[in-house]
Amino acid sequence: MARIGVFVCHCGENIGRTVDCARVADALREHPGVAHSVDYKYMCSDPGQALIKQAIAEKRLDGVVVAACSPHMHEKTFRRACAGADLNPFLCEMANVREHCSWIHEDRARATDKAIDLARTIVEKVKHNRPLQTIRIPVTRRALVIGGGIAGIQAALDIADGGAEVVLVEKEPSIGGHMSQLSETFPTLDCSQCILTPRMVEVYQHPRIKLMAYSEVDAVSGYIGNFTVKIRQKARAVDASTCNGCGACTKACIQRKIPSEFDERLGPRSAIYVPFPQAVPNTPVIDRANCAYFKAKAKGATKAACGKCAEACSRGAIDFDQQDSFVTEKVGAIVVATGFQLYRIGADQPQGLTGYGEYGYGTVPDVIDGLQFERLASASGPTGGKILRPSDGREPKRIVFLQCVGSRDPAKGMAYCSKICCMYVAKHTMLYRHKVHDGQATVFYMDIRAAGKGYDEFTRRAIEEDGARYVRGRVARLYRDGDVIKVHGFDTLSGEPLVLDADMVVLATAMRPQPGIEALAQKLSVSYDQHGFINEAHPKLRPVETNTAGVFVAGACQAPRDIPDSVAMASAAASKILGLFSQAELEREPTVARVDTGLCSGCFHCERVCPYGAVERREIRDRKGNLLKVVAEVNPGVCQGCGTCQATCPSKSVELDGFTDQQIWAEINALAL
Amino acid sequence: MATAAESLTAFEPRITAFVCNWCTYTGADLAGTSRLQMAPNVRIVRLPCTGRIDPLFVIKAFERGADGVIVSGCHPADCHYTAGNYHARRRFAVFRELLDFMGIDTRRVTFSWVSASEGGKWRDVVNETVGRVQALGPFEAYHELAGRQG
Amino acid sequence: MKELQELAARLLTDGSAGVVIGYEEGPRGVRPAFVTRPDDVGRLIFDPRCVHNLATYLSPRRTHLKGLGRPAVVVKGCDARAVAGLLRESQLAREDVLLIAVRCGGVMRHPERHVDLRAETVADRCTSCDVREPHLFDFVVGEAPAAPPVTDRREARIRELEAGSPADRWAFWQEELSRCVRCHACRQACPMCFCERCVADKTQPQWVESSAHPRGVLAFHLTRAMHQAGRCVDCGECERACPADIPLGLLNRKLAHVVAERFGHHPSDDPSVPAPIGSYAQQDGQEFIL
Amino acid sequence: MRIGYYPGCSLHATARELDESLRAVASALDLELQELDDWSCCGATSGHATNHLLSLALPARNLALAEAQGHDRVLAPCAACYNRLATARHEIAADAALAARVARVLERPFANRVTVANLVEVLRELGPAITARAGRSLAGLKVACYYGCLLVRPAAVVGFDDPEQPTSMEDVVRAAGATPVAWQMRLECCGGAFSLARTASVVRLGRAILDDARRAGAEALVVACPMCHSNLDFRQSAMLERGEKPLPVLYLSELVGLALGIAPDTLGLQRHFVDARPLAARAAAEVH
Repeated sequence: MARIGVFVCHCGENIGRTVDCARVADALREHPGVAHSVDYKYMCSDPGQALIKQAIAEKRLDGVVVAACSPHMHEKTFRRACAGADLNPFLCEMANVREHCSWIHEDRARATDKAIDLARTIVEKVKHNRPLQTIRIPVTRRALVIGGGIAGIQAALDIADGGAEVVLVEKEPSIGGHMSQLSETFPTLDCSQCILTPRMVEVYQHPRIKLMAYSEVDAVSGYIGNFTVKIRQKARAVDASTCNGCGACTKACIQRKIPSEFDERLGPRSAIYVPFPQAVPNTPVIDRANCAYFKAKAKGATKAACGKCAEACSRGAIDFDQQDSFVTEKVGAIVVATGFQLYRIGADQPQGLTGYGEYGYGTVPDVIDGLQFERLASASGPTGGKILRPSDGREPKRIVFLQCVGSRDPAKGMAYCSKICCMYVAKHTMLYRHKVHDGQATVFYMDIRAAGKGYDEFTRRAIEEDGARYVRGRVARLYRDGDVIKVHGFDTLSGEPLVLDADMVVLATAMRPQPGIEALAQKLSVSYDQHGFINEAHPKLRPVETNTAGVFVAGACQAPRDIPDSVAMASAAASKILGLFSQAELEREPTVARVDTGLCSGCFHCERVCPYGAVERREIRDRKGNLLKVVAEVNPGVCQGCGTCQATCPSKSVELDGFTDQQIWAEINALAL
Repeated sequence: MATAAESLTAFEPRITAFVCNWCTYTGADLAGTSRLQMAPNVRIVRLPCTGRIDPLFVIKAFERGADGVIVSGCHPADCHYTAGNYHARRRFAVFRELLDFMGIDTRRVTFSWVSASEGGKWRDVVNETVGRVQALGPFEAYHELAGRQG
Repeated sequence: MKELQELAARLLTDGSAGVVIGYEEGPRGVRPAFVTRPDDVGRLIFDPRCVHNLATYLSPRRTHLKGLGRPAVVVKGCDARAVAGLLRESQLAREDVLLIAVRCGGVMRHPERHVDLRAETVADRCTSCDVREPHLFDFVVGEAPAAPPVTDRREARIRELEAGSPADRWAFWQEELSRCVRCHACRQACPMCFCERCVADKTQPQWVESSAHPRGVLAFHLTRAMHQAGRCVDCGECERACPADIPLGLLNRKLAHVVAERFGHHPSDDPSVPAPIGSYAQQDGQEFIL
Repeated sequence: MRIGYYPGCSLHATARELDESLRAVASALDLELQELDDWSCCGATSGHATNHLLSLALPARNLALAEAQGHDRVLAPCAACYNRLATARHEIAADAALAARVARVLERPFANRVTVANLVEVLRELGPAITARAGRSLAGLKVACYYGCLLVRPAAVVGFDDPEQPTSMEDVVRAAGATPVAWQMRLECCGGAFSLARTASVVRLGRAILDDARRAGAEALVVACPMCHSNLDFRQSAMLERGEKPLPVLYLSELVGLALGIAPDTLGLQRHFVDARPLAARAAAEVH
């Protein structure tokens, strides 16, 4: 007869308010197989856990059921408590009477009945639990960082400094991400390049960091500690080993007027280019869509249409025939740090978003977005740091900034706040005032959200010292009138409609994850929200982990983040990984499948449905070596415990520990009592 | 014996829900933390993945007195195990047609995709299923067949 | 069937086959024949009364045939699909069997009652047969036969049931299944039912109750139909073997339609074509999922 | 194509030319307009300014009539009527309790099945038919499309065009062969019902609209709302300085009528305060 201990938690009054915990404990005390049943105010507290340990010892319990919160919250806590009392932790299960009962029902009687049912179900299940030992698998002490922005750089450096090898994959020709496009950074106005470039060089020179720029993750398989990642090294058409970055080819290129992505289409670049002077690696890449040689070749030209760059290269580094190549890396952990993109109105609009045509982005000249203003203000920018109008190059005397374009707008944009715009718009007004002393900045805002350390003081400074005029209200429309932009807005504090003449308008557009994030998330089998931001494991308690063990997240791919956030998250993810790598072997939940080779008839449906290829074939021979039959066998190291094989197996010859047929059958049966 | 009308209004259907641990179970947790109120008729059985949910579970649930069953898991492409929900989708497409062909009212079985961030959708699935099964009344046909005691 | 008999004799004499499994005239009609000596080949016949699916004798559960050496099996087009099923699910190695395919123009629904092939007497499956000319074989015997008579009996019955209400269908099946005594003849006759221990015999936990009680019967037939979805080759043996005349073929055909419409899968005699359950496609229908 | 037709009070009075031009255009494009039998007032501003239930019941009565007379769609050319009918249909569809109260008030069967369409929406659907039949009569005619405040808003109720960046009228104008100009005051208020109480404001607002249209090179203004038309056409004389050239204000249906070569008087152009017949003459000249 089982000797199971049931512990009903009040969770303060989270459960106690709508569930009569005492009555649940009493009801369970009568249940066959229950040797001990009590309720207590805070089971997860020390005294609560002590209750369990004490009861295990005194009552020789061989199973524990804690009726409290969700197993996602404290299953590990109570299993550790049981292990502390020498009871196999996998003989302990939780009944979710909080999230699935007390919090979602008001009727006390029916909530209590349901709690009793749920507890009874788990008691029946535990009767069929087997003592299991955690599975130990070797850990590959190498990490993969996807994305070479400040978050990816910081994570790579921290992990590498911690003694582990890192593979840093960056989609663009150079690392640096959006931070490298910024002029100065809030709240201290220190120059972005000055604080970023040293880190980029440190990455490039770090002995334990393998930098793969201009590369993308093609496929990911395996699981925590044992990922296999296939990476596509995109062809630059330049041999990185022989090129010394002299730049002669970029000067020789006949194509001069391609809009530079790095300069947000405000300045030109050549077909063979280095995105920006401080690029790391400093190897140029050929833009095949715009290169005369490749365009002609694409149309089937046999004779080389151009080759100026090759001629100009003294080291013969240009290699037109270079193809994409693939590299396979074995890593133990992955950091997703792919960063953000700005909501591009009217350009490549995600389906469903059609708002803000009235702000004239892309139709009314001199209406630009935040990153474009950064490029204007940046010394290495197209205008050498001078604030000039893209249309006629004149210096704007009046700039109007619009906050929350696409953010905080469930009807036409995204419902969330993009967090960084209040700060960088205040910064823009200060940079504008420092560069154009008689310029007047006007900012249309809803509320200023500057909650970081020194942030609010920063925005106050923009208003009080640098003369920015803040108007609380939205802009209805703006349009070109001669060479001035008429901005129709409203000042909710004075209650007056407002028509301003502006020489330039800067839209603080919403922050969105990088395009293609959904495809990457699916390769990593990581969940993401409806905007494409990666879902963290727990918003408060596990902010840099994801639900997929071994995959971590840092920076703006998880939610709108500024640089301090991104760096903090990167270091957090790095410390989690270093913690993972510090163990010689990785302990994994023993909920894996086992085949009963006596019953298996070798049809191998299980092999076909297993997403991890964990099913192997084993020959059963008699003593004389005659082949009796070939059966399936599960490799516990590879099996992730999804159980699809068990549901597919016609004869139910495979069992998934933790969710065996016997346990599920017991749970269904318990519901019938 | 309560009259049919009374028993209908007083009838509280018993619903068993087989849900996947990574999405719907967590979505139900989120419904909890968001205090979304819903009908207390549903009892959740946790499984690692919809790929693990076997038609035998649904049959046994009806045999043991359930009036309705919910099967729910991750949206396609979101499965923590990459493909469990695809196998489940095919398996249940066939199973549902078989149940219908053998005369079991498929309005008593709800299939849904509920992600970890869709607490509201889980509440709607629960309330909508309980309301639908309440209207259908107790699953007498199956329970008489099963000769359930009490 | 001179051609068949000569082939059998040749195979038995040159030792390439230890036994030729075919059909012979028995005391109460045609029955399977196991010829091991060349001079017994005269017993082998083939005509529309040869309804049995001899592929079932290749299932590993038939251990008593092992001693007879490599079998050469006479297979009609539909039977050959069962052989492909066994190959597909690794129950048989292709080199361990010789297939003597016979061109077939349709067989009887009740071989013991009728002699001539007419719309009323032809087996349901033969109308839609597209393998009169066999594809999977080592040898082919018999002349190209005329097309079998057309009957829409079974499909019409399925349409009729589908048109009815769930209550009608429930009543129909409860009535039919009330006669089931759980003898499992349908399971033993089916070439695709080759599990070492059937889930219906599993006791810990007992998913499917073993007594002839309606609850266990319904669970058994639901499970059997699910296991046959996309694997059944429509050889009709389960229905023919059932002492209670339960129209099991309706269940198998219904799920065959479902699998064909939803996943574009049709029974095939090509072992490399995977069964639909156990594979998936991105665009599988999910209109029934909220 | 058969469609229910709800003219509304202004199309039988101050905006008769909209009714006449619409009927002429409809018959030319074999769109069968079936005026609702026994239609009544839609309540307009006075309705929704006084009582919410009244403001829904009045248009709902007309929707119920349309339902009873077998229409599944009804055209309300006047922007205000359209707005009231569409809002009623939208609010009743969204709130079962409200639907019950309205049904009780109407004392007639009402299942809220009829959808409501406005002039621009229908003419845009007929665009290809218009282009097929339109000659070159409007080629080169530069026209400013004026939506006013109501025609495409509120987006949740109207929904057939972008409330901030509409393009539907421009589509119809292009289909008719004329050239829409890019200008800024397309959605600015024309003063609406203040025409009598605050005439000075209407003159100021109207003048800004006409100036911007003229600056954009427009030779005519196109509207789809009787209120806008009366403010910009009837009041235009008060908006002009001495000797300034007036800008004809056409209904969209009148413009399409000209494109289809329908005689100006059939379109009701003679009723305009700013004479629009020179435009018609120019259009006729283009044809020969």
